[in-house]
Order: sequence, then C-alpha cells, then structure tokens
Amino acid sequence: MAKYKNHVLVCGGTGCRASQGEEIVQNLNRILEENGLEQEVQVVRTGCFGFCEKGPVVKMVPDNTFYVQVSPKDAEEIVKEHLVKGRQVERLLYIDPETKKQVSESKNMGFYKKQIRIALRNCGFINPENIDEYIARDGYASLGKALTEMKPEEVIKIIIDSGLRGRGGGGFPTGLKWDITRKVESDQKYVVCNADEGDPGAFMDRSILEGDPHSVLEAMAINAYCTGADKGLIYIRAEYPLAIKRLKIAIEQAREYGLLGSDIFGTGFNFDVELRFGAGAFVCGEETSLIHSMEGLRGEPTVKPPFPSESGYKGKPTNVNNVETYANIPVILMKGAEWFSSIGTEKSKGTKVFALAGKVNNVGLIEVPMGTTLREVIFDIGGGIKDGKKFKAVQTGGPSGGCLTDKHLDIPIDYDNLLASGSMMGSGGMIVMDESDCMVSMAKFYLDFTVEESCGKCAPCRIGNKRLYEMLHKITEGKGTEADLDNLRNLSNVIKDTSLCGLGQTSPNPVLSTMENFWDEYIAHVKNDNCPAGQCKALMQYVIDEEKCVGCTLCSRVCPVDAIAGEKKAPHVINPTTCIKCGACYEKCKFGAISIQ
Amino acid sequence: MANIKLPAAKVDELKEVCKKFDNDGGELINVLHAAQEMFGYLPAEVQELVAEELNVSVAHVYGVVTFYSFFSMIPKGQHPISICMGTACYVRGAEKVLDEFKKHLNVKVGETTDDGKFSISCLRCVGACGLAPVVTVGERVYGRVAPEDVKGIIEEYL
Amino acid sequence: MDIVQLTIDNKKVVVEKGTTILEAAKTIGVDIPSLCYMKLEDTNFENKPGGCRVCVVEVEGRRNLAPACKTECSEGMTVNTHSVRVVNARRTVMELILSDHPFECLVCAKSGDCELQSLAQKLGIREIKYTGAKSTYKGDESPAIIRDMDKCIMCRRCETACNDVQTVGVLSAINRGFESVVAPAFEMDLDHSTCTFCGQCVAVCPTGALTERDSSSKVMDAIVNPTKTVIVQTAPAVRAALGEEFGMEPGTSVTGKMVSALRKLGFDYVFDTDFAADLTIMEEGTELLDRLSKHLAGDKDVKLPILTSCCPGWVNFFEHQFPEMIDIPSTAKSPQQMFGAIAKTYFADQLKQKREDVVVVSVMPCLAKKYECSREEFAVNGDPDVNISISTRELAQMIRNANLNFEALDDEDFDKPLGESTGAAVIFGTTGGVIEAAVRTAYEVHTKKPLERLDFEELRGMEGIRSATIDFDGLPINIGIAHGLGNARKLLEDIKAGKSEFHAIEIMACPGGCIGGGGQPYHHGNVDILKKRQRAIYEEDKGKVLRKSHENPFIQKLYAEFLGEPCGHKSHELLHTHYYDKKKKIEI
Amino acid sequence: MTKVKSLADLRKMKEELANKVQLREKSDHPDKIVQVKVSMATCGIASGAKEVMNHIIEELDRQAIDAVVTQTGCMGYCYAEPTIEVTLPSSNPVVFGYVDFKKANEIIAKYIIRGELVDGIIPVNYETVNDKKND
Repeated sequence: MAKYKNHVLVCGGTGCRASQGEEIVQNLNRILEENGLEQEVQVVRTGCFGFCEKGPVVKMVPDNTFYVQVSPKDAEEIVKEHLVKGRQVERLLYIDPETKKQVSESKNMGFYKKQIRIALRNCGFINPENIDEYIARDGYASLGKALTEMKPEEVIKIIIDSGLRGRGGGGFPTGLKWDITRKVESDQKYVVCNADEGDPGAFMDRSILEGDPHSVLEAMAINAYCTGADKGLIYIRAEYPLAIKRLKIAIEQAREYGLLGSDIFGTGFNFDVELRFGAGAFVCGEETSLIHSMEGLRGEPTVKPPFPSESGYKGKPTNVNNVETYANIPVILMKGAEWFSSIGTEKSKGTKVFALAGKVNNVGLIEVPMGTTLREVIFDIGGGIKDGKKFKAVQTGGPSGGCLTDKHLDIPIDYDNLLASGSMMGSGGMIVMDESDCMVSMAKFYLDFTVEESCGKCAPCRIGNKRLYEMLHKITEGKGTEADLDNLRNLSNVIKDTSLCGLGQTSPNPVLSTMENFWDEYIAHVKNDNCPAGQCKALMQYVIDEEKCVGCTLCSRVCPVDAIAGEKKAPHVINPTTCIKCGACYEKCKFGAISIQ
Repeated sequence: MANIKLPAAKVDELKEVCKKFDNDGGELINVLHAAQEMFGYLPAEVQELVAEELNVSVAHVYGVVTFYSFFSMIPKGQHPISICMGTACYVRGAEKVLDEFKKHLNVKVGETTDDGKFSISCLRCVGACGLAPVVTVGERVYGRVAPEDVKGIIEEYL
Repeated sequence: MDIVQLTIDNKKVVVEKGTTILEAAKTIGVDIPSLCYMKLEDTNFENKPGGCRVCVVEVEGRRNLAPACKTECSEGMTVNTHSVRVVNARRTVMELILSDHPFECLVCAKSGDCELQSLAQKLGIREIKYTGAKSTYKGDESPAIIRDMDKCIMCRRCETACNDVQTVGVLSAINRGFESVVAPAFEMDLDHSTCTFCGQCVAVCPTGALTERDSSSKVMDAIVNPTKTVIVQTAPAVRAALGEEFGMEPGTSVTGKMVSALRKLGFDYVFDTDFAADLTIMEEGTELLDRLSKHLAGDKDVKLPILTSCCPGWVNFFEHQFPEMIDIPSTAKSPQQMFGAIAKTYFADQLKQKREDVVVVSVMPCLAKKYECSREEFAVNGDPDVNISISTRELAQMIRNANLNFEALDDEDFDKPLGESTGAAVIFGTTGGVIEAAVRTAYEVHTKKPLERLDFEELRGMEGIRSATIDFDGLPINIGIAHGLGNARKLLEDIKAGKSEFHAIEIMACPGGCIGGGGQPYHHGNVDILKKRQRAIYEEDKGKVLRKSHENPFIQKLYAEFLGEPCGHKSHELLHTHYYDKKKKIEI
Repeated sequence: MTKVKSLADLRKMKEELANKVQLREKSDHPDKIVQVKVSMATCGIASGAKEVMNHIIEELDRQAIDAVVTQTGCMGYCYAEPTIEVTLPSSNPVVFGYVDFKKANEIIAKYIIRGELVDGIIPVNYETVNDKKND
C-alpha cells in the first residue's frame, strides 16, 4: 500500500441506520485531523456489509478488525485506542452468539457465513466464454470421475444420499427421479434441462446459464450416463438472448475439447446437447407442456401418469431437471454426499438460490443454506426495506406461491415449512412488499398473470381463474360483497382440486394465502370501501380542505368531469360520486388543499 | 387469403431453413422463430409456406402461432417497446410507466403506431429485477425507468 | 393379460390392467359423467384429453381429485365417485363451463341432444354463482356446416376427428387461456379451407357449436309452391336410422313408415336414391370391366385400381390432398346426382314439365351432399340437378313439425318408376356395400354365368381397411375397402408408391360408411348403434326379391327408352363428371 | 484445440491452467499484472457494463498498466450494477459497485495505481464452495 498506512471502512449502505454512517465518517475525519493522522489513515464509505441488524459497521484494514453497532460518538475512541495506541476497542467487538467469544476477524464470523455459494460457485469468478477457466476450477472432473471410475448406480446412490431435491419448485428427490428413468427399458432416452424460468421475479437460472454454462452441461452429461441417455436438450426461453449466446459458445467449446460428442474420456460414452427455444409461455415450465413445446406443438400439459420418466419427449423416457438442480450435481460428486447433506435442514438439504427483489434495499441474487430464516434474508442480506418503510409481506413461489407475513419471518426456509405456512418454495423468486402495497391488488396481479398464461385446455383453470380475477377486480373497484369472499374461497379450493396441471393446481394460492393472512384488508375493501394501503384508486376519495382552499377555481377548471363546485374566492367541494379519481386537481392545486383519504 | 406477395428471395431462404431442420414438423417452433426474424412478423402467407414445407396442417401452425405470445401476426414497430410486467417491476411501479407510454403514443398494448415506428407489448419478466422497472426497446434495456423518463426514451428514437 | 383388483364405491371390481376408472365403473353400472371423453372402438377414434374435469373422482391417498377418463386402475385402489368433495367439484366445474356458455337452449339446434344440457339437468344446476365475461368468436355459415363457437366447451373431439381419424387437418385449437377455441386456420370459413364437409366433427360435437345448415324451410317453400312438382329421393342409410329419432330401437328398418311420412308432408313423388344406386352400378361396373379388359390386353397406361366416387367427402378429399390422382377414380356421378340428372330429363319429359318447375329434394345421412349438389358442374344453366339436400335429422324435425305419429304410420311403397330398386342398391349405405353391389353385377356381365353366392361376407365388417380377392371364374379380382379418410390416405399412398395391387377400391369418408354419416341421428359415442344400423341394411337386402342391380326392370327400361347402353354417349353426358385440382398454390 | 482423451488429460490440463492463473496473480516481476473482472450478466450490460469495460481497457492501455480485463457472470449485487472486481497482485480481490466512467477513472487512479481504497466498495457477503481464496 503506497501512501496510506491503513484504512477505516464505514458501512454506507442505504439500509439500517445509513444516516449515522455519515456522521461516523465526519467524526472520524475530524478527529484524525486533530491527531494529525489524516495523511496516514483514509476513511472510506462502502456499500452494505449485509450485517444490518448489527449496523452501523466499521471495518479496520489491513488488520480486518470488525466493530459493530458503532455510534458517531465512538469515533473518538476508535481513533485514539485503535489507530493511535493500536489496541482494539473491546466494547465494540462482535460477540459470536454460539461461542460467546469476541470475534474480530471478519472471516470466521458465524454471520459472515450466511451465504454459501454452491450453484453460483463460479458465477462472477470465471469468464463464462472460456472453458479453460471452468476446467481450472475442477470443471468436468466429476464427469471424468463418474465415467471412468464409477457405475451409474453408484453415482445415483450418491445423489440420493445427498438428499438433493428438485430446485424448480416441486422439490421431488432428484436421485429418485434419475433412478426411475434409469430403470425404464428403452432404445433411446433423453435428458432435458428446464430453463423456461417463467416465474416473474426469478432470474437465478439466467444468472447460472450466463455465468457458468459448463456446470449445467457437465451435470446433464452425468445425468445421461446415469439414466442411459445419449441426447440432451436445453429448453430455454426466448427472452434470454445472452444466456443462449453463452450456452452456444460453451457447447461448441465442450465439443472441441471432446467433453461432448462421442467417446467422451475414451469410455465409449456418447452424449451431445441441443438447444430448444421457448416462445413466451409460462405454462411450458411444466414438464409435459415443455416436452410438447419441444415437439413443436402447443404447450399444453397432459395428465400424469404417464410421467416423462416413462414416456416423455417423442414418447421416450425423458428426465427433466431444473438449471439450479443441475448446477449442484458436479459439486456433490466432487465433495461427496455427507458434505452436501451436512448443509440445510433435516428434509431439505443443500442451499437454495433466491432472487431477492421488490421493496428491499439490496436487490440481489443470493444463495443461502436451507434453514436460513426469512428475517436473515430480507433484513440482513437484503438490507431491510427501502426508504425505511415498514415490512408487510414477502411473496415466494411466484404465481403459484403465497404471501408470508412478519409472523413467518423466523421460520427456517425449506420446502416443507414454506408449504405448511401456505406458500411454496417455487423457483426462488422472493418479492418483498411494504405497507404501501395492497394485498388484494397483489392477488389480482397474480390472477391477471395466470389468466393470461393459462393454456386453456382444462375448464377449472381456463374459466375458474378468469372468474377469480373478475371477483378480485370487483373488490378492488369497491363493488365486492361478502358473498364474493365466500365464492372466492370455495372456487379457489375447487380449482386447486380439479385442475389438470401444476399451474391450475397452484394458481389460487396467492388468493388463499392473502385471504388467510390479510383477511382484515379484504373486509376493509368490501365493507367500508377503503383500501388500507391506499393503492386501489377506485376506493380513494379526493377531498378539499376548506381552510386551505382559497377558491382560485383552478381545480374546477381542470376537472374532466366537472365534479368540483364552488364560487370564486370561496372554498370548493368535490362531488365523490362523479369524481373519477384521475388526480388532475390534486396535481394542479398549489395550496395543498386537496388530499387523498 | 393471400393478399400480400412474399419476396421470392425470402421464400427460398425460409425453405432453406426448413431443409436445415430436415422438414421435421417437430422443429416448427425453431422454424417460426427464424421466420419471424426474417419477415419481422408471421403473416398468413408465411404460415402457409411453413405448413407446406414441414408437411403439417396450416391450422396446426396457426394454433401454435396464436398460443405463444412471442409470435406476432401484426408487424411490430420499427422500435418494439416492451415493458416488463414481472412482479418485481409491478411492485416498483411498472404499471404507471406503461400508462405513460400509452398516453404518449396513444396506442393500446399489442398495437403498433400508425407510422409503424413504435409498438407496445408487455413482457413477462426479462430477468433484470435489480433494475426494476425495466423497459426494453429492441435489444436495448433501460433500467429504473420512472414515468417522467418515458418522454426522453421515446425522443431518442424519433 | 394381468388383472387388477380395486374398489369403486365400496364394490369390488376386477379389470384388465390398463383399464381406466371410467371404464371399470361402467362394468358395475356406475356411469361417471363426462363431457370430453368419447371412444368409438374399431374406428380408431378415442378422445380423452382430460380437459373438461367433469369426470373427476376421489382416489384414496391422492392429493387432488383424479380424472376417471385418464387414470388407469391400479391394484388395491379405492375410488369414491360420489363423495361430497366429488359432487361439489363436479357441480362447480359445470357451473364454470355454463358461465362461459350462451343461454340459448330454447332456440338451439342441438337442444334435446346436447350433452351439456342433459348433464346440467342431471346435476340440477339452478344458479350460476360465478358469472362473468363470455368468450365470443366469429360465426361461420358454410354450405353444409354451421359453426357457432361461442358454444364450444373445448372438448377437442372435433379436433381429434378431423386430425387423427380423417387426417384432413382443418381444425386445431387456437389462442390460449380464456379465448382458446377450436377453429380452422386464421378462423377462416370452412368453405375456404380444405374441409371435405364429411361432418364427422358435427357427429361428435357434444353441444350446439357444430351443427348442419338447416334447409328444411326451403323444402317447405317448394312444397307449398303450386307451380313446382316436388320430388324426394331418400338414401339407403336414412331408412336404417330415422326410427331412432322417434325413440325406436336402433337398427329398426323404417322404409315403409318413411315413405308414408314423406307423402303426408306433401311431396308429389316419393322416389328412392337406391334406383340411382342400381344405375351407378351399371355405369361404374361397365367402367371397371372396360379398364380391366384393357389392362388384361396389356394396355400399360390404363388407370388401375379404379376408385369408387359416390362419396362427395371423399371426392373433396382427393381434389384437395391428392390432385395428381384426379384421373384415377371412376368418373361416375354419385347416386344423388345421377338421380337428379335422370329426374330432370327423362322423368320431367314424362311429366311434360320444364326442368325449372321440377324440384328435386334428397334426404341424405350426410352433410357433404349439401355441398355436392351446389357444385356448378351439377347444374344446367343455373338450375341444379338436385335442388336441396336435407339430413336424416332435418327430415325427422320436419316430421315432428308436422306432428305426425311416426311409429303409428302404416308402411307404404315408393312411387314408380324411380322408386324401384334392388338389394344391391340398399347395401350402398354401409362400408363394403358399394363394392359388393358392383361385384354382383360385374361378375355376371363378365363371366356370363349366374352368381350362386350373393352374400360376400369377406367384404363386410367394420375394420378400417379390408381387402379380399373375388374369383371371377378364374380371373382373381383384388378388392380394397377403406372407410374413414385416414384409412383412405393409407391406400392412396400405396397407390402413389406403386405398391397397391388392388383392381378396385371402395372408399367412404365416414367411419362405418353412410350409416355413420354426419347427418345421422347422434350416436353420442355408442358404436353399437352403427353396427345395428349396418345389420338393418344387410337385413333389407336379404328381404329383397331382386338383389342384383342389372335385374332392376326399370333400369333396363330406362336404358332401352332413354340412355342407350351403359357408358354410352348419353350416359357420359348425364351420368359422368370430372374432378378439379383444388390444391392451394403459394403465390410468390 | 487440445482434445481431452482421458481423465488424466483433464487433470493435467487443470494443473497447467491453475498455475497459469496463480502465475498471473503471484507474478513478482516489476510491472505487476492487475486482474479486473467485469460482471457482464444481462442486467450488468443493461446498466452500462459493456461501455465501462471498454473504457477501462482503453484507460489501462493509455496509462500502460499491465492488466488483464475479463468478463464474468453475475456476482449477485443487482442493486449496485455495474460491478467490477479488481485484484491487485498478491492481495484479496475487492468488488466495486455503481462503476460508471467517473468511478472507473477514480478506481484506476487511486486504487490500482496508488492502492488507496475508494468509496463504493461492496463487501463480499458470501463465500463459495471451491474458491480456495476465501477460506
């Protein structure tokens, strides 16, 4: 390090107590100057440490000491004790909850290990368009080991023992699925990678394919070796052009290196991969619809059984797995089943990638071990709610999932807990909402999505979801009745019970879970025509405050439906029935006399 | 039905594509992607040609084209504007951005402006939720779009 | 063949492995309601997309309800078909379907035959709790079939019929979600598409979405018009099915009652298409022997095998799909059109009336006949040989309209001369019948020896493609038979590939032949009805005195007085036609 | 392109490549090699990563700094795109967020040349399974 001897990093993330961070920086600089150290020590603001419940955080470099819950007035002590005398300020050190010992080195802090990246291990570290960098990080070693030293049954046993379950949302044990496909006799079998990722708000598959395409190719080859297939297909949605480009490059390079094609590793095992493009249909995330789409047909599902493992693409046994599931396979073979099953909870092993988005400060792609709580994900890694607003709900599982509230924040995330609390793991989309989001409108948004994306083959989903949407629309327009609420519940349950495929069987979840957790909001909409979150325009009233209104008549002139009456210079009144709530008067009024209730 | 004539060069090109997929009906969606790339959209005449080449019925091709939202039978604007309506973008106000676009271009979703310059469509989650709300114009992606920015974006392409 | 044991509504059931719950339940008299399921055994028509979800039942240990039509029985399965959960689900699904259906039962053509209507009655649906928008689509009034797709419930039967059975491929599901429906490409009208009007989609449609164009009012206008002499001709397959419309046992032949009813409706002359069927045999039989002798004499470019041409759906099929083979089928017109040509010349002369004052009405088991009689080449300066064609269902509606008690009518006979026919003509109504009639005449004309065995069992039955070799006194004649256009396509492909060693092939567009026509009373998927109608046809043939077409005295009189000899100059002019290449070209 | 005939081939290739990467980092010849990785996922590119990468390459050439600039996948910090990771020789990689042209120049001038830290550092809040450097 040239000029500066050491640095003080102060967390300046937009989360927790960001403003205090500023004061700390100013105090530190002031005191450093008083002690003539401003040349040797540089104070730097950084992004969020992801440590918000212990913020503001200060990190001393190069000795990596971590001070937590630092207040502006501690600045003096830090400079005097640590920088001048070189003694750590005991009082501010982080106490590790388990070991109860003070920990200063940031690396081995329990908290620091919140995230473990298995599926995303190479994303952001290697150049995805250069196969060498993938090989440099043990790329294709698992495939080599499997092909040359192991029998298919042995590989499958490891996958079963690891406890890996499908990451696409269903959570079906991957090892079991591979075993079933292996046992079916057939002259031709296929392995398929489901990269349709239709869930809105989910982008982990895209990041893996753009950041580490080879891990998926290697895993598909291992899958093919286990199940006895020699052809692989990647069904990728047309909305991901960059991922398609990188996959094509990766496939080309893998073929050149002999890691795809014929006689791989000289073991006589042949396997090659082709791309198949989606064309904008969420339902094609469902296995059988995906297969029909790859066969050039309308993406309509068929009743299971027969499962694709018995008869799938072109009627042949087909093993379909999600991108993230595949990304875990090479590591499991490399580091063994015991290591993998040591991570996660009792029935959900390993890690899950979440796309944290919505009203959260640090929107990001994170990978946390199963069992991490929602609170840690949203408030620590996510940096809390944007603009300091109050947390209201988090939606997981996309249009098939549900909304979870603060009473679920401390539930360890895994397949079964999320299902039990009325939502679903889904592909991992996690949308955070604050008090300004109306839950009835959220349910309506998801139903609008499902109505648009339903394939139309079966009556309950084709017509039922449309009726759910229409009822929710009525409620958000203030025309809903109590009877509608009962109809909503009954119809939702019947749609779940009778729909042909996963889309229809889960599309009512957003309705049922918002009714379960925010019943009072539904009642507010229906009974007293009020939208607590203030999002449903139709339920808002524009009101003129007599004191503030000076009678300048500007609002009455701009009102498109002449709903404002009043003499010049006298306070005006808005007629609530004719008012169409366009907000024109609200924008025009210079005296702030108009408010929304 | 054939009210427009297809340029002969393009017809041969499309036949070549079909041959590349060895005229297999199972490759219909790949062929349709290529065709939409070539003609910009999929008029009835192109669908009839594809049906002929892959020997599947025209009704089947039309069934597939109307099923997938990616395929369009009306020409997209020179600058196709797509507003992401995924959950993350919706929660961050994508609807207001959409209304703003509609107001400026006075076209409904799925329609093209009369001068053929712009068309508006809704996309299902482009996958850039960090930049919500997201708007794409052709290949270019605009992040963190506020209603006020809409005017500026349109002007870039006037 | 391993078997499976399960319990349905706590009754023990043993079925073959692979049987579905729906079929297993039928074996113990439990008829699980369903709207999209339909299976016609040997006509390879099976439609079970599992889409309507009305047949859902409860299976113990399963998270959601199981569709009975698709779920195969497994060992030890416990099924409940009427638990509260099932009944509530079934009613709700029905309410949903009805909430997107026009309430026009009182004026709908399918009322009384509509499966949706009868199931709604059975479940006693009185109130639709979940109302909302209804999907609406472009109407289509083609000459033979009316499409009112607002009534479509997406059961996909017509799509299966048109694609898998008939391989014509005009229909496909289009759009997605709430707006999805089954329609031709670009929702064009049927008569712009390659539709052959075989009407098999109408025959399987559970609701009023697909019905036939109703021309009965035009017939009544003609009857009440004093200046017009109205002649009616009835097809062989009509008399074997008409009774069903009045609750009579399927397979009861009602020829006599039909003739009586027609007279009571006011037709001036009640004739029989069978007369023209005998005429067709004379013309086509001669054409077959003519080609055969040229072939035997070594003529290389004579077109063999000869294909029958009496089915307009089949004619439409090869004009659209195999235009390069339009010179192979026999040039003989269909019985309907031959009858029209003779009625408007030979018989009009006898009546000393202009052809424009004679109205020929045909009663057909078929919808394609409506299209056939409207083809320009079958009209003389604008006056069609056959003015109006109505289906068996429309005739039954006219009889009900006239309030006639059909069952109580006494039998009456057809008028002379165009009402007389032989047993060979009657069997035109079923698959294998036309070729058997042709064989009976061709054998005697070719060998000059009397035919001892009249019943050619080897040509009969229901299998899609059949073949037999008939010994013409030393000369083996290979006969091929196909019913259902999918099977026809297979034979045509063999001919194109030069692999076909048949001499003559009979092709009928509808499975079962004309007895399964698109205009017949609805069979609602019960294939036994077709078999019973077939039996009735062969019964009537057995009962006839004359059973070979060339023995029909009035045919002999017609040739003597009017036509000269078969395939002669006059016959060519009146009784033969040619075909057109209707394949759509891509304009560049 | 070398064809991988056997597992042994692969392992040999991996060793070579791994050394080459270390070499790049631990090389102690005077003009030390700086390694810059730019996160080029869809959202990175959408927020200008491509232009920033080209700018950095030109800037480093102009100042004759021996550096290797490569693209990489998404690092996960969507809120701070475009993000780049700079690894000075024999020191831990540091991730910078909100990197526009101005910030890129600042990073080059202050951090790469003089080793001074710059505002906007994104503390890496995860460790990856097989990335030896983090353990």
